[in-house]
Amino acid sequence: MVDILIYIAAAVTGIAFLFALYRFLKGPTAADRVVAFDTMTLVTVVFIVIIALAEGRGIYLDVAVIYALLSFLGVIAVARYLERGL
Amino acid sequence: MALIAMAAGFILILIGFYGALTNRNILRMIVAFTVADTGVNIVMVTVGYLRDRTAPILDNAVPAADAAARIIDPVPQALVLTAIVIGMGVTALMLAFAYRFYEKKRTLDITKCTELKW
Amino acid sequence: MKKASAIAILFLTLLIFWLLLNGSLAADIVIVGVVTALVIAILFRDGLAVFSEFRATPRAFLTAFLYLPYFLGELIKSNLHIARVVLTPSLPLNPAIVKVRTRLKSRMGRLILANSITLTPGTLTVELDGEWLYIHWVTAEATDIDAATAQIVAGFEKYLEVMYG
Amino acid sequence: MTIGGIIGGILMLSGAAFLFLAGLGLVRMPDLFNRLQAGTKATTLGTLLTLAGAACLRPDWAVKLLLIGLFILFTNPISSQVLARAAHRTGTPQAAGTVDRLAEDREKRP
Amino acid sequence: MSALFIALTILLTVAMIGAALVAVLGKSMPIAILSAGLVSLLASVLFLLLAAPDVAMTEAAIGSGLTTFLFFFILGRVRGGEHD
Amino acid sequence: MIRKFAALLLLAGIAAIFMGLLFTYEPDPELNTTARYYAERTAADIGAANIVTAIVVTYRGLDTLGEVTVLFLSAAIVGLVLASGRRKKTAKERTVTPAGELLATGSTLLAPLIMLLGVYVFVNGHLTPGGGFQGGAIIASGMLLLLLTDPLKHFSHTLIATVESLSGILYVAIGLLGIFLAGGFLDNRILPIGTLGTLFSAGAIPLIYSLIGLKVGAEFSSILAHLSETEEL
Repeated sequence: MVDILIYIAAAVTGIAFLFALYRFLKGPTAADRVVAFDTMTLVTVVFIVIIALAEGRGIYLDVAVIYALLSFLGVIAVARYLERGL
Repeated sequence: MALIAMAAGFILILIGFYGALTNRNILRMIVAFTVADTGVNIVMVTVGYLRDRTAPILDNAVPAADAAARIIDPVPQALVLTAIVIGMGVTALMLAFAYRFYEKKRTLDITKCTELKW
Repeated sequence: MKKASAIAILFLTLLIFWLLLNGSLAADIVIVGVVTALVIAILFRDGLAVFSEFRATPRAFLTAFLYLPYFLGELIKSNLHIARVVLTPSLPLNPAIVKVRTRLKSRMGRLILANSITLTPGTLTVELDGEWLYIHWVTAEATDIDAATAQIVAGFEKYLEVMYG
Repeated sequence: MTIGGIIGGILMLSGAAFLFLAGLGLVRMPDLFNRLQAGTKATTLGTLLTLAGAACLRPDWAVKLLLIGLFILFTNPISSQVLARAAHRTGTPQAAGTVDRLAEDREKRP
Repeated sequence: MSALFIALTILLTVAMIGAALVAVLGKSMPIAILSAGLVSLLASVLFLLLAAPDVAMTEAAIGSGLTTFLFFFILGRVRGGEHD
Repeated sequence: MIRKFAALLLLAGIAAIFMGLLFTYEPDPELNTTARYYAERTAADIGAANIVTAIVVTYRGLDTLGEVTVLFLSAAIVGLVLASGRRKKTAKERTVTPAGELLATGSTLLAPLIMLLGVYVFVNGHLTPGGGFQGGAIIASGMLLLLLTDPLKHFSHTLIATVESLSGILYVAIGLLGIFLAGGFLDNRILPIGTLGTLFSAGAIPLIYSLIGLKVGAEFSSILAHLSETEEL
């Protein structure tokens, strides 16, 4: 029962991921793609949590912490490059 | 699953090669190189994967006694760990040289580098 | 004296973060945590922690306690609002970048105010310039300074003023 | 089948629904700033709800999930603010009819 | 749970190939670099699916994080030369 | 045009080889001998919960020493290549857009936390995923956050070099201690192995991995600092 809920959640999240991927591939400006990148990394954190639940291994969550950190740094790096602050 | 991942790795290697061979901008070539690098790492990790097994870390979910029956091959993982770190060092070196190249020639076009041609 | 208290606050925050990260109170973890937190706190003695510039009065703690549910409520309310906008086929937008004023003086207070505004969908801090905030608003209802301030900032500021000043 | 399992599943499902809405907003919104609103903010709530759901399913992971949530709560608004600022400075086109006080002020005082 | 993992692998593979194509063929340089970073980031989820959390962490922190930042530093220095 | 054609031809050849590899690939049903040895012996011999860490630090410790050396060399060469140009103007004279107040406040708030996260990752290298290389990279990312906020910031090169060489020397010294007190170079049993799953276990592995983490973090930071101090062309 709970498994089925997780399946549905994963499927819906996957659709969100595809939307973000569409915006990343199409995005007219660079900043649009960066927004899509940010969204994709956050969705990926959700994926990691789902993988950890499915495998039943809490140690995978450490990777999610690193992920949250790196998406932040990546977006800031691009933004600072775009506004010529690097 | 392992086969799909392996195919993804091979396709990434091919895309990276294509980019490195057809682009003339040196930064572009380095980017393509990192893509191929990622592909190689994926293929290597896939070789160590075994069906229905889990990560080689012992905890409550995987007690030490039945580790040999439950975990996947840890050796390729250790290898890839090294490969990623070295790959980053190589990329940093290439970027430093690209910067020097631009400083000398004021361009990033690799075909403008004529000293080594014969 | 001021520096010592800054280091102490940073040290305590880092220690709490460390214990949360490890999720255990075993002796060895606490020892390593104390050493690491102390070294990092001394290295970053100019660094901020969530509670630097916090007014340590009982009323401030009570307000901080009340702020969290208020913020979560706003978060969910405005998320539903944006969800309705996105799901409407005609996409009823009225975007504007409005200018609002804040009375907060401390850096931490402004950071939390701007973060709260950004986290509630529909409003997004674009630029912070002294006491002026420029906010992108998806469904703008007012574009002059006072009305926009009352709409966006006042709710959060009421709490943050007690906490950070 | 426990109470915690049901609550956790429902929370995860609603989180996924918000992520879906975020993706939809990302595709449908007309200009960058509106996409930023839909894309990153709704994602934050979706992620937080999913983390809460996972914490209900596995209470022993709750501390680490709380930490991930706190991290996202602090970092995400900063990154989207920096991105919005950079996009505004580089003159990203905005949807028709946007009132822009920041550009007006910047013209007055370069 | 195996079906879930296979579906995730296919999703990640499609996204990775798309991002790699943008990295190699796209017009703008910063987007190419960002796409290469995205390939690494998605590859690290793939590593997690392949039961290699250590490698996943390394790829996320080094392959995707630091390498991308180094590219942006250099790109910030050679502004103007990036179009040829 | 001919160039592109040749490239495509080459790629077609490589693709054919890859197809052959892919379709004849048969995953092993069981672990091979080496992996079985590691899986069965690690808990008793090394005491580390993370078998990858046990391989990287102890079983193949010498490889890791070489890896760290390669990284050190690459950092040194990057410094050499970038510094060999004549200095037309110092980095101070570059014009950059200053960061907004929010990013400045946020980075002073987050940088210590990122450092602590890096330390967590390498101290717990023998229990959880992660270790010296990842932790070092995260520490360098913390430095990077400070650099992104203020690109004209100067890190103390002496401090970075001191941390780097000190941890390198200590790493080799612990490795040599292994020869005298235990079975060989980089043997972790110079300290008691302890119980599996606690922080102070696995002998010297937490110590060695912390030193590697500090060294790698210093090397990455020095690469970043060198790159950021180049002038705009």
